[in-house]
Amino acid sequence: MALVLTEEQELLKQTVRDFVQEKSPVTELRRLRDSSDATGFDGALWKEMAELGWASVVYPEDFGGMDMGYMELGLIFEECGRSLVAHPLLATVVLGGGCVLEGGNETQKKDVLTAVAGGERLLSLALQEGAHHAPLAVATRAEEADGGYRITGSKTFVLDGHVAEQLVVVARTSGDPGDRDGLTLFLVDAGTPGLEVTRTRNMDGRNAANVNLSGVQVERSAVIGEIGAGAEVLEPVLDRALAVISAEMFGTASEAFDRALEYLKTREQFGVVIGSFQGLKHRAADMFVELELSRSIVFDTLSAVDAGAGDVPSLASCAKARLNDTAFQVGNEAVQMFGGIGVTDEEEIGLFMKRARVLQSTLGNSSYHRDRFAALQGF
Amino acid sequence: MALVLTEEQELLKQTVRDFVQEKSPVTELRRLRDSSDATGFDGALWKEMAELGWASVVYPEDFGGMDMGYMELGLIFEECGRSLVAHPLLATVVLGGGCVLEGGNETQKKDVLTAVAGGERLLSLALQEGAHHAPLAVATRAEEADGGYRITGSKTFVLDGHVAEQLVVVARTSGDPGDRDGLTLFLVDAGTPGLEVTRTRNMDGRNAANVNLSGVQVERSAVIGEIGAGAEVLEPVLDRALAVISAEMFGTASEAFDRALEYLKTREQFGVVIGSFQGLKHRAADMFVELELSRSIVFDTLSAVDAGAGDVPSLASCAKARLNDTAFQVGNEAVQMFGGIGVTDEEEIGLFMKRARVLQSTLGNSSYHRDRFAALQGF
Amino acid sequence: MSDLEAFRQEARSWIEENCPPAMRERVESPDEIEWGGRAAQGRTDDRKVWLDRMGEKGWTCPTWPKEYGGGGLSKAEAKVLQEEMREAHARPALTSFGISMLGPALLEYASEEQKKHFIPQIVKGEIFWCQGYSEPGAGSDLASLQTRAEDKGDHYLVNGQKIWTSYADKADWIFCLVRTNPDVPKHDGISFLLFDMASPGVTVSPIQLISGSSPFCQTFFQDVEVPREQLVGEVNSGWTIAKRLLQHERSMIGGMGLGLGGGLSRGAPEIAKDYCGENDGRIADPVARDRVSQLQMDARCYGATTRRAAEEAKAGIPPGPASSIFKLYGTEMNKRRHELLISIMGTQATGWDGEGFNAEELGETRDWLRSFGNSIEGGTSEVQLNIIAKRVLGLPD
Amino acid sequence: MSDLEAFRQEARSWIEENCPPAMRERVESPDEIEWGGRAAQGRTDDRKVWLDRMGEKGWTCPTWPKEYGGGGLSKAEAKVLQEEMREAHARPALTSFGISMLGPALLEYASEEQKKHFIPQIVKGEIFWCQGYSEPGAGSDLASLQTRAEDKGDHYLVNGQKIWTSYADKADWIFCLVRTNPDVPKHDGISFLLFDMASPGVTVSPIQLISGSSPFCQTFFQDVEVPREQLVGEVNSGWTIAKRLLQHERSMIGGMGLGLGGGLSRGAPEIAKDYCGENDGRIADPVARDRVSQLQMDARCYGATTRRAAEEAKAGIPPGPASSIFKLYGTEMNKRRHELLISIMGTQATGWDGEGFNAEELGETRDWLRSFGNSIEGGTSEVQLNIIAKRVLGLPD
Repeated sequence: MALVLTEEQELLKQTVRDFVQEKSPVTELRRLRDSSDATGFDGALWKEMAELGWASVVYPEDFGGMDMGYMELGLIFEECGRSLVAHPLLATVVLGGGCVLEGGNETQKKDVLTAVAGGERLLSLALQEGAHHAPLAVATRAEEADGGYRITGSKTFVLDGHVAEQLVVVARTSGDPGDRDGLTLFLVDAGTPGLEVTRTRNMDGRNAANVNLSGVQVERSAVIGEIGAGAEVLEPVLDRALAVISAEMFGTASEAFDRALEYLKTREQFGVVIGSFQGLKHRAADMFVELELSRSIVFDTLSAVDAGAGDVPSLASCAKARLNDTAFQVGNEAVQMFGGIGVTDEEEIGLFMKRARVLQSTLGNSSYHRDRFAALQGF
Repeated sequence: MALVLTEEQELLKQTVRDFVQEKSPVTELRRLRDSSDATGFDGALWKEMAELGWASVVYPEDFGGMDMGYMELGLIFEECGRSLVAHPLLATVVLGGGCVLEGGNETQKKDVLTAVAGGERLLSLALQEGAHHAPLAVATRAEEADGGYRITGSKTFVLDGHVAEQLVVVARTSGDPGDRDGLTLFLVDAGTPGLEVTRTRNMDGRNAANVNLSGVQVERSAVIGEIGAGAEVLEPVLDRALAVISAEMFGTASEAFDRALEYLKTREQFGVVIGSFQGLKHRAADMFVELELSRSIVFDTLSAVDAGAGDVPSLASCAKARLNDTAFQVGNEAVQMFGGIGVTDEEEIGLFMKRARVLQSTLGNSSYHRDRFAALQGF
Repeated sequence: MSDLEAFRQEARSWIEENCPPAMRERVESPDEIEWGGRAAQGRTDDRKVWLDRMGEKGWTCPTWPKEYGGGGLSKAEAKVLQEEMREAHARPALTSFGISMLGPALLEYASEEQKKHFIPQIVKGEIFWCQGYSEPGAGSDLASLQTRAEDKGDHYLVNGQKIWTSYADKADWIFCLVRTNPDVPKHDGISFLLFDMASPGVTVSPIQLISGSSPFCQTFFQDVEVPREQLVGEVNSGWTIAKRLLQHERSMIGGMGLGLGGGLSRGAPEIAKDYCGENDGRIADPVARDRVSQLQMDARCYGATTRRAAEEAKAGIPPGPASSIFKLYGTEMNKRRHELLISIMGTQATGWDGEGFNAEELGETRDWLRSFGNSIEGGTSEVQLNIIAKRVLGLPD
Repeated sequence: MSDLEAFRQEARSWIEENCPPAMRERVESPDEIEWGGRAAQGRTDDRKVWLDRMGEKGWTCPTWPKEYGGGGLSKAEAKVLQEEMREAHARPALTSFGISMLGPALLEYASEEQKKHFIPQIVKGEIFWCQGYSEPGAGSDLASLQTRAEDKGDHYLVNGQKIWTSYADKADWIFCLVRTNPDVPKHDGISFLLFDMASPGVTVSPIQLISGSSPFCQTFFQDVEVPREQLVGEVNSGWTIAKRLLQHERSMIGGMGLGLGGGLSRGAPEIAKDYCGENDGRIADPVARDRVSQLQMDARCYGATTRRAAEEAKAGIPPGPASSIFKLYGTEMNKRRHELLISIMGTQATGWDGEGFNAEELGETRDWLRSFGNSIEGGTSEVQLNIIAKRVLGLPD
């Protein structure tokens, strides 16, 4: 598996970076946040991204996709992470669309993926139920009724759920919370009676939703994949999401580090630049090393996904745990190195730290992934 | 509870320090180790210590004791820790003798404590069975037989067990490993048939033993305290042992820190003393703060023992966990600050680090004590 | 009956008679704190009565000399008064930087005339004081401040900019460090001025923090005229006064490590049981339990250390730079505590405002973000490490 | 058939014919490693045969020029040879600092005459070389070395002392940094000398470590006469050669992070199951499991980084001071790994020797103690942090 970018990938990365820096510098996120934007991202920008093919990098050509790899998608996430771009790539393309891509039938794929690829539909995944990511702890129930299913339960932290036109809802058709068997995925339209969506505003200026399902009736055709075998579809989708989230966190942490480093080189105290103090130098060097290790595991995971390697689950947990920890360290240190100005809202470094912190809790904290990694490795 | 020494305590501390520095500098430990001394400590020195009353500081006057407190005993442990003095205070006075003091009848106390106070008998506690301290996980069985008890099982890490003339053996008279009920303490003479003692040599130059009991027959009068209620006796004894071990670890870590600090002030590299490098300065300051917190919790615990306070168990676990962590940090950092010479056997700093490491594993590592603390605090 | 016992009786009856019932209820929000001052913001009748009575008696500043309006009490009497106040659940009549910071400095360094003028105002809460120390360019190197005060004979002309001025938008007067001589080593050209925030040329702009709005402000001075008699101490010797005040500030911020700064009324164990599940009365997740336990133990050790420092002080052992230890460990522990809480509360601690999060969750997110400042304000952790290395450990520069 | 394929066939048959069966068995103890040299310590007949045959062919140093006795192979051929050796389970015929360190330096810096003389000896394993760099007073500040070499016309007179000289008690010759000019900046007065350890005035004393006996020695030089023609490169320009060699050493030590340095054949998960209990196939103690998992993950990330560095090198991306990253992280991770293992093994990992502990336990205690040196030897972790801060991050001194 390649850990070095090909020429094409380098070119793509540069293109993405140029686009992002021009169209969506960090001030854009601030604008969306301060204006309490109803969508939470720039719809026009999203159209442009989709036109560039970003919404369909990993989708097959048959459905309007570019049929490229997760390495390429990861580069897009990394560069967007550097600029804190608000976009629906994760919720729509990787999570919601990912479930259809992995488990959907031809009709579903044609309908959903083609629309997503064109930037014409927003999706999300309604999975989590408590305060923590725990994909098997689903209590939401779907019971057979009127030739279809009736779903009841409530979901939290549904990313971009407030604007999603369709939700992939994970519900239990058999078994108990904690069982791997018995999960089923349903494609539910936002307008369906009994579905109540409450927007939640996060500290990183991004959005999620709480979703309440009180007897939401769906047809048999809304099922993605096999009844009761939802985990088969869900798990690879989550692993890919972990890979691209890790790429985004790497971008965010790298940029925060670069900015702190620049500050160390320019800010003067006691007559010298503060980067000449060995106490800070050693901490900067330590962060650099952690970031180098982070880069390696992100590349390794993305390229393992593309190669269809068997240890993708282990790698995905490894990448997420590592990036959780590195992003925390870098965010914390960067704010401290900026000193007083670092804790003001005016200075952008705090926005990086906040975004990284929300991503730490997204799809599993380090403790969750260490436990999962251990289980996968047989200990 | 007092966290500042009284004048009498300051005086005692100074007396102990003077005695230890004169009679047992660190070279003494090295001599005992390199000569593979059969006892593992200096018998003549132990006699002198006993004459000074150190063997009976906490024992009542009735049994030849000084009837002082654990704060005073802790000061002796701290000062001995500074000089890495090999002595049987822990095994004989606090653990073995402590069980008799806490749970013994008048006959047992008169016999055992008087002999210990005079420096005329060595004891130990045979409790641990696996690689870790787990006081309730006793599988050794004692069954009623011939009007007394017959004990079968095996024990590890019996401190100074190779020279102990009597062992307090913890065996199970009912229940299963893990149960708090059903433990019974027996006073067993070293020469008893079926008792096999194997000396084990530790990396700190100190000694313990593995003890095998194959049908060791003891009389009913060998029981300390109530049948099946051994935990009642054992737990306060272990808490007091934790308090004095923490005091010893504080002494050892403090001395290691003082030596590292002195090295930072004298060793030159790149034309300046290495203590002028901010990277090392900040680490030294950090260690100092951790040691200050350590000193506070050690004093707090010792004085809580003397005051008979209800939260002694929590404090004892808190002190041991804190000293485990601080001693590890200081030992590690001190060796690193000494550089190449620090990893040679010739330089004494390594002896401090080794002693601290063995004590970390003695009577529970940090993880054990964090769990115990949480349980005691109701979480 | 001893004199002290007599005083206790007197204090008890006086509080009983003079403290309005509303002033014996728990303070529920920061808005209910009485900061004194001309604007009298949010001052209810009961607050005014209580402030006036306490101020009149000098018990807002119990140990200050009677000649300047203080209570003139001995330390022992002041302790008794404090005990009786607590017993009666009486609120503090006045909270102010005048009492905690400026007043002691004036008593030590000001002229007789200045004391006569300013101290009674502080005692009575007539003036809301703010502190003008930090500057944007100075940071940890506080003494490199650039705000200039030119000697114009009968007045100083002040130009420059301060930052982190708490409550500058509400304060009446400022005590301010200014540079009166730029041609000498930085510590030797600083003076200590007092002036009215209503003076022409003073403007104030509140600072938004990563945790949201804050009492901090940026304060700008453009040709502000300050009468010469408002200089405290000798000209160019203001650094001596500043150092004394800084030590005090450090201990205050360090104290937050024990939870004084947090908004949560529940401890980490209870929160962990809620958010990570409970099993036989214990936190269900053993890794989270381990971390909570470590934190609780650290807090115990820290608490024992503050008690030890107090006992040592009582025993006459000189404190040394102990304030740096408390500032350093207290604030770093506070940061660790909030980070652990955030991590335990998972995605419920990612909210900023609006629906989907309860008050405890939103509060904790903000408290966590606010805690980032703790290791910066009042001297960064790095500065504290330098102080300990140099002054306690004797390591060379 | 390609040339490379032809070479593969040739190598395979040659190994098949020439490698004695005993030389295809696993190396079980360090004593079985062939270091070459005059003393031929522990050299069995099979080891001699294998060394002689490989040396004759130049395949102990496959890519070195044929004219100096090397194999003269291209990099591609050398890779093929390595693959075939591995395929045949053939042991390395020779391990030596001559091959890994001195030889490349000689090829780059030595005179034609020196190359003709010394390189063939290295290839054939005739001389056991040791390295004389570190000195007791120098430590991290290697260039401040004090060992003097006075120019006496036809020879240098060497006086001084070296430390950490691996295998000095077994070696035949030493390559040594000496000070030839004390009156210039320290880096500009150093020269690179080669001399016989049997020279009069050389004495050696082995060093006992905290982990027990070691290959390290202290080496003393008293009026040792070194012929002028044994100077490599220009006089006073030995630092250039030294720097090149140091980079190499760092990568070697960093590699130990992946477990190459450890004596344990079982991984941390298996050991944890043994010593902390097993539950449904998992480590029973969840806190220990969490820590083991973190360590295993760190090792993965480190492994991915070494692979990435190799790929980048292949892609022609310049490595930069990558060796410092590996040295730093690899050794620190190795220390953490051993500390975790020790902690998992509890009191069974407190033993020094004798009864009561099995070989794995005693070995792990020693390995843990040995690991303390990893972050010191070959440039301390602090020096690596300085290098990264300066050369990679561009932070000023």
